[in-house]
Amino acid sequence: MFTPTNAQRVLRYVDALREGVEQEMERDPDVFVFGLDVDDHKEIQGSTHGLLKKFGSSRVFTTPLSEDAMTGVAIGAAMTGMRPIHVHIRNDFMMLAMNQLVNIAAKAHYMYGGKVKAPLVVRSMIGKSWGQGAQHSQALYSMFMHVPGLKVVTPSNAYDAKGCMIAAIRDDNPVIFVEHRLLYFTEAYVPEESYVVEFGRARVCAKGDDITVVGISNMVVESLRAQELLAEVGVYCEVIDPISLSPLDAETILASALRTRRLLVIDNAWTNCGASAEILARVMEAAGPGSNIQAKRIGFAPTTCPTSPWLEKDFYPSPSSIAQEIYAMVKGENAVSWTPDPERAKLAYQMQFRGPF
Amino acid sequence: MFTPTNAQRVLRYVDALREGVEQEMERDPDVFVFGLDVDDHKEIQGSTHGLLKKFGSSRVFTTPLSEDAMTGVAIGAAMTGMRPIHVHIRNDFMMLAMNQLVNIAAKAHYMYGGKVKAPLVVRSMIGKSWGQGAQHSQALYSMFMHVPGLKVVTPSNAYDAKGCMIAAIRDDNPVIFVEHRLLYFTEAYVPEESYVVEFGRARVCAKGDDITVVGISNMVVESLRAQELLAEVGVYCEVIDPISLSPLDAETILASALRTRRLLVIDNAWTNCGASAEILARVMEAAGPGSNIQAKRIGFAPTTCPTSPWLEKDFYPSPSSIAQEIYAMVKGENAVSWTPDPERAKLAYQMQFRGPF
Amino acid sequence: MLSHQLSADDLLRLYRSLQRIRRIEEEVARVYPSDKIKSPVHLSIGQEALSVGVIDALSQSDLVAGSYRSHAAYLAKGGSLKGMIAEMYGKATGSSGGKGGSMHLISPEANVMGASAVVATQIPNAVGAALTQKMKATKNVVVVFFGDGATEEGVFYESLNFAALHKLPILFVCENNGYAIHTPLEKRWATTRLIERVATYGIPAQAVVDGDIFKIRSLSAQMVDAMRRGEGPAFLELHTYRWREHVGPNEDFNAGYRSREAATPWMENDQVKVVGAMIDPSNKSLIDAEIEDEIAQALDFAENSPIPEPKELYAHVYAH
Amino acid sequence: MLSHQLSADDLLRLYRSLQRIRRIEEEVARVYPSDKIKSPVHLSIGQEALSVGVIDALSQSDLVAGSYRSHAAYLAKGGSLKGMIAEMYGKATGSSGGKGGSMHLISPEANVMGASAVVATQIPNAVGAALTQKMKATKNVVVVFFGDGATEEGVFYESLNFAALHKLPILFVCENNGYAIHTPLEKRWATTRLIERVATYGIPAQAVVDGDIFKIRSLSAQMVDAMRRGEGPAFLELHTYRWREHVGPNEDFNAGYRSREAATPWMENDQVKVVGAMIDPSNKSLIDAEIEDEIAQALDFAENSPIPEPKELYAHVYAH
Ligand SMILES: Cc1ncc(C[n+]2csc(CCOP(=O)(O)OP(=O)(O)O)c2C)c(N)n1
Ligand SMILES: Cc1ncc(C[n+]2csc(CCOP(=O)(O)OP(=O)(O)O)c2C)c(N)n1
Ligand SMILES: [Mg+2]
Ligand SMILES: [Mg+2]
Repeated sequence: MFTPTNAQRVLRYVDALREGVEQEMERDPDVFVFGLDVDDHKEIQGSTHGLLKKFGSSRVFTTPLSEDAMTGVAIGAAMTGMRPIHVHIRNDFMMLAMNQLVNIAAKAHYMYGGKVKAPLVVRSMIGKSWGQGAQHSQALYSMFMHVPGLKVVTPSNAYDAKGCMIAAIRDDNPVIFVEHRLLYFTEAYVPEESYVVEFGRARVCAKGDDITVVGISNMVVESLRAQELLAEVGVYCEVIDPISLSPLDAETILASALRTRRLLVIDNAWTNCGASAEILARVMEAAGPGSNIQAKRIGFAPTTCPTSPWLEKDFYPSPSSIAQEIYAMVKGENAVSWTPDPERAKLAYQMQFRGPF
Repeated sequence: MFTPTNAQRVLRYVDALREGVEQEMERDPDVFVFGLDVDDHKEIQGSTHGLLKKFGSSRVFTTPLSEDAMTGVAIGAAMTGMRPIHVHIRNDFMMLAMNQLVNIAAKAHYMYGGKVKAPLVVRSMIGKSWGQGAQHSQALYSMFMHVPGLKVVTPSNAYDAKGCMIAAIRDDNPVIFVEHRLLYFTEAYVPEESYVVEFGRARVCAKGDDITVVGISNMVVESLRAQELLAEVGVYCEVIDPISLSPLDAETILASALRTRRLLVIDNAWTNCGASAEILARVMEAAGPGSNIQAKRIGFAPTTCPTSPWLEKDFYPSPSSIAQEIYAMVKGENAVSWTPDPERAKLAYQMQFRGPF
Repeated sequence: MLSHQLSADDLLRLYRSLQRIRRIEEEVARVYPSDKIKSPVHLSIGQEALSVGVIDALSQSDLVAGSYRSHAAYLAKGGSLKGMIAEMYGKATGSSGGKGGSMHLISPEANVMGASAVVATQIPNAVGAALTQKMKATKNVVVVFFGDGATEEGVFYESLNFAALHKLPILFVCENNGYAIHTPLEKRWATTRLIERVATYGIPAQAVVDGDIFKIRSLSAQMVDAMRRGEGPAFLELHTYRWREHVGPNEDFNAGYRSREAATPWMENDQVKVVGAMIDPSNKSLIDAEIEDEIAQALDFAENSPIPEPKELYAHVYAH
Repeated sequence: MLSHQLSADDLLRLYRSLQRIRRIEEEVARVYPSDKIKSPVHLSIGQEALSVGVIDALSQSDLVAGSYRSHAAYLAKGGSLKGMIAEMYGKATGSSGGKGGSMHLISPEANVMGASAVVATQIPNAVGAALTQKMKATKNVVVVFFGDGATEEGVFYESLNFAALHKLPILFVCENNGYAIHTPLEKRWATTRLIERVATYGIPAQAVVDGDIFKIRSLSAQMVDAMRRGEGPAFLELHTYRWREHVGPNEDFNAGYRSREAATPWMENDQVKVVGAMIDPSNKSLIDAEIEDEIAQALDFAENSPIPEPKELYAHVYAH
């Protein structure tokens, strides 16, 4: 995980999110937080903790179950001078907000010739495991990447969670802010002062010459574990976190892939027309013929997400499946296959997690 | 355009659509057509012409403006034994149907362990020109390609329009059927008898060795015009129409690209996470390093669609821009650039078209 | 019919269904900490009388749709208990082969058309099923269960309008337990004039505010009869109270968003006990014993059922 | 205030606004066949009195939102005529620089917050603007115009509930012209009990069925006053009739879906004429002349305005 030299405080992703919002709400009275259950005692897994107490119910409030209208309300408020943060407990529920996000939020600035802005942050959580299943586990951000006018960010660690949140709130455009639920309790060094993580600049999380591995959202964590295990058997991965998917820093990925000649993109989403497809396409276009890059994608299985854990385990990429894929790409298909120690391939953040929801 | 030997009758795309639906409604009493204005005198540009008269208002009826519920109704009817065809006058309005399509239609068969089916056809039209602008010109089918459980088809000619419609109606899965409005009055040989165009099999519309050009929906027509113009200057294009985008016949495209070493995908949509990204990614993964394929995408400009014709003309690919791109790819960037005769680059279907809508 | 109009058999049937559902969910809650259940559980403990009362007015061929909180409706309509428990255990023998979990119970045999975890989505699907009944001229009706929160989703109003416009045979049943997760009505509803609002669609709409299963049953029977006569949709707002936490096996009166005091009157008016007290004790203990036995067998069945084959992950993405 | 309570100046102001909008749209229809207008046009000819009557009750700092059929609202609120015509011509001087067309008129100066071509989308956006007014404690109100078809979209009910729940200063105005494109209410509404339904949210709801601009104006004024006092949202259902085709410059009484006879009473009750007859003829001809002159200038302006620079295609995708 990224460690800025001047920051010595360790914070959980969920607290970093909260702190970013809190600091912006202090700085700017136009910022407010609303959405289903942002003000109840569960506090969106703690990510809105204390905001109600500090800023009151006029700036932190729940809503009826009306995602379409609430999204429209957020956009209308944004167009008239506010900076709303609209929260969804699951990314899946944003399908109810598509019309307002795609047909209004993404287009208002353009179709009104620049006369209005829609500075809006839409937070949503990606669920995983414990029977989340078909309708509570999706990561549909590539749909938003498809539409000009929207920005999409998927921070993978506490440092970026805070910095991206502050950047998103200050951004004059609609920002789709996607948080993986399992990242909430991962920790990183997080400065206490306010700072922004700029969109459109990928981070190289680990250096290596054998292969370029792009991880998205929680897949950065899983790729880094794979990278550690592979280093022990002499396979060196360059692990890149795009941080923001729209804008996307394809240059950093391209430069690395041109050097390693191998590119593996790991997404916590379906690959078909996904972020991983876009990354491969950009690299292929820019690298040109003769660049000899071997490229591959791993993501959700091309199925609906099943609830049974015995089926679900094969639905998701894991440090083991990632490591094995990388090993095969680097050593060649007909190299003797290798499997990492299953115990060491387990991730704490996965093991901690237990139901019901 | 494709010409089956046994078919001598020329039909317009719009009439072929209608005929496909009519023949299936005759064959299967469970098929019905509903959606806003399917039964008015404009008859969805004529694509529902005569159906009301022939099958009556119990099988052909308009609805309230309630896309979300009407989609849910179609799904519920499909799950209980009907075969609904739900019609949207614009693809843009399907953003209101996303929740039902993504969270229910795509998943019902899987999350119920195969116990139910949702045989549903969702028709929608892509608008273009005459001030359609931001909210009436989108082609958002890649969003549906992203989700397992949905099928997506974009027929480019009258023959496929009928054959795909019949296949879609008979398909036991939800099929997103996307029609470009400007194709409605293009003509092709269409057999009178019932036939299906199988999904997942691309068609090579023109053979050539210099470059593989994949056109989607109306971009097949525009690519074929570019191909004609280029042939006159000695550049030979292989033009491929995927017909269905999900399932996608990547093999046919791959085989051609491996031969021509050049791949240009032209979509009537945004490229970011679009069908064109998926096609490049599939080819890159499958071709492997050393395949030396030069690849590129052309689609909508990465902007919202403007209404002013002077801006709109640069928003869309055109036979000229396609031809010039192909010429540059084949002859190399530093070849003397070439522009086709603007008059001959004009397409009849574009010129015929005039407002208001 | 109200209680005095019911036969002894009617009462036995109602008691069996109520007690069975109550005990099944209590057992689910008891087993939950063992992590054998691989799925969130949204218990309907305290709300059973709604599903039982309404569904008792239906015939086997009528359809029912519900939500993640529809274990009661699934069981009342005749959905397999073994299939339900096995589904929660993630086993191959589950109602969805382990692919749906507790939130998506389905039973084609019992005409339970499914359950959705995205609030209100089942409402238009049920209306679509009612459209099928009209188009195929069956005499069946469809009942859709949803919570008070679901009435805030626009699709609910779109569905009412369409169902009324086409006079579809569907009974809308709002299980109003006063909360959406932890948020009370006051924070979500501008007013409580729901049945008045529904009535403006020309839909007969009634409320039962005390959870009385006999009122629920007789109102449902009247409405279902009218629907079978082609008079179109009807609506019931049934007040109730959720005794356990929104999701999970425990009580949560200490969470601070609601008090045990508020729950007490509902617990004292427990319809399982009320109906239990109306039947012959010896019959009652017989039924109770049968239920315990059935539950034990179902838990056993789930426990000993095989896990799904890995290849099952890839099955059923598309129908063939 | 009804007509007799209005001053001569009031009447002059109303007439000018009505006549101006009528003549502008007639000119738009006249010019249309020349293809100078590069955009579909949804004329409000016959419906002007609704926008004029409601907006006359507003002050400059109040906000208005509308749809593709809101030329009247845009003009009545003070949106630039030159900007509107130039926008239709696709010129760089248009209200959106040629990027929006006739369906997306906007005027920050006049507090016209925009117009949407996706039915009903402007409703929650306007509610959001009303939320801003409450949060910033301005005394402004927001008015949102939409058609009868928009009331079928679920987002309309979601918006009513939220606005009422938070007592937001917004006036919902339904321009009920009886048709959605060519489809009459009978095929879309289960009943016509709209204001009764809206009232169940605790929202004062009234209808004006005869298009009388004075009734519209006085009801609006009362409702706006109440809103400024913090009493929350209000609703108006204003019956009217579309004289031209749904989209485009022509009449379409020969299309078969409606008859000229049905339109006749509305045309005979033309509010432009009604109000015109109430003012001094010499003032009237003065106003008429000024309007013709302004329109001629606006057409000239649009005609002679530059087309957008090619690079404009790429501007304003993101705000900086
Ligand atoms: C569209 C949608 N929004 C939000 C959620 C998250 N959520 C799950 S249950 C629930 C509360 C629903 O309350 P209600 O309809 O009253 O049903 P109850 O749980 O009380 O039976 C919410 C908000 C969801 N599942 N779907
Ligand atoms: C969500 C959506 N569905 C469908 C359409 C197509 N459409 C454009 S205008 C219209 C009719 C709207 O009728 P109404 O709201 O009464 O407004 P009017 O045109 O009569 O003023 C329809 C269905 C659309 N623009 N948006
Ligand atoms: Mg509830
Ligand atoms: Mg209308």
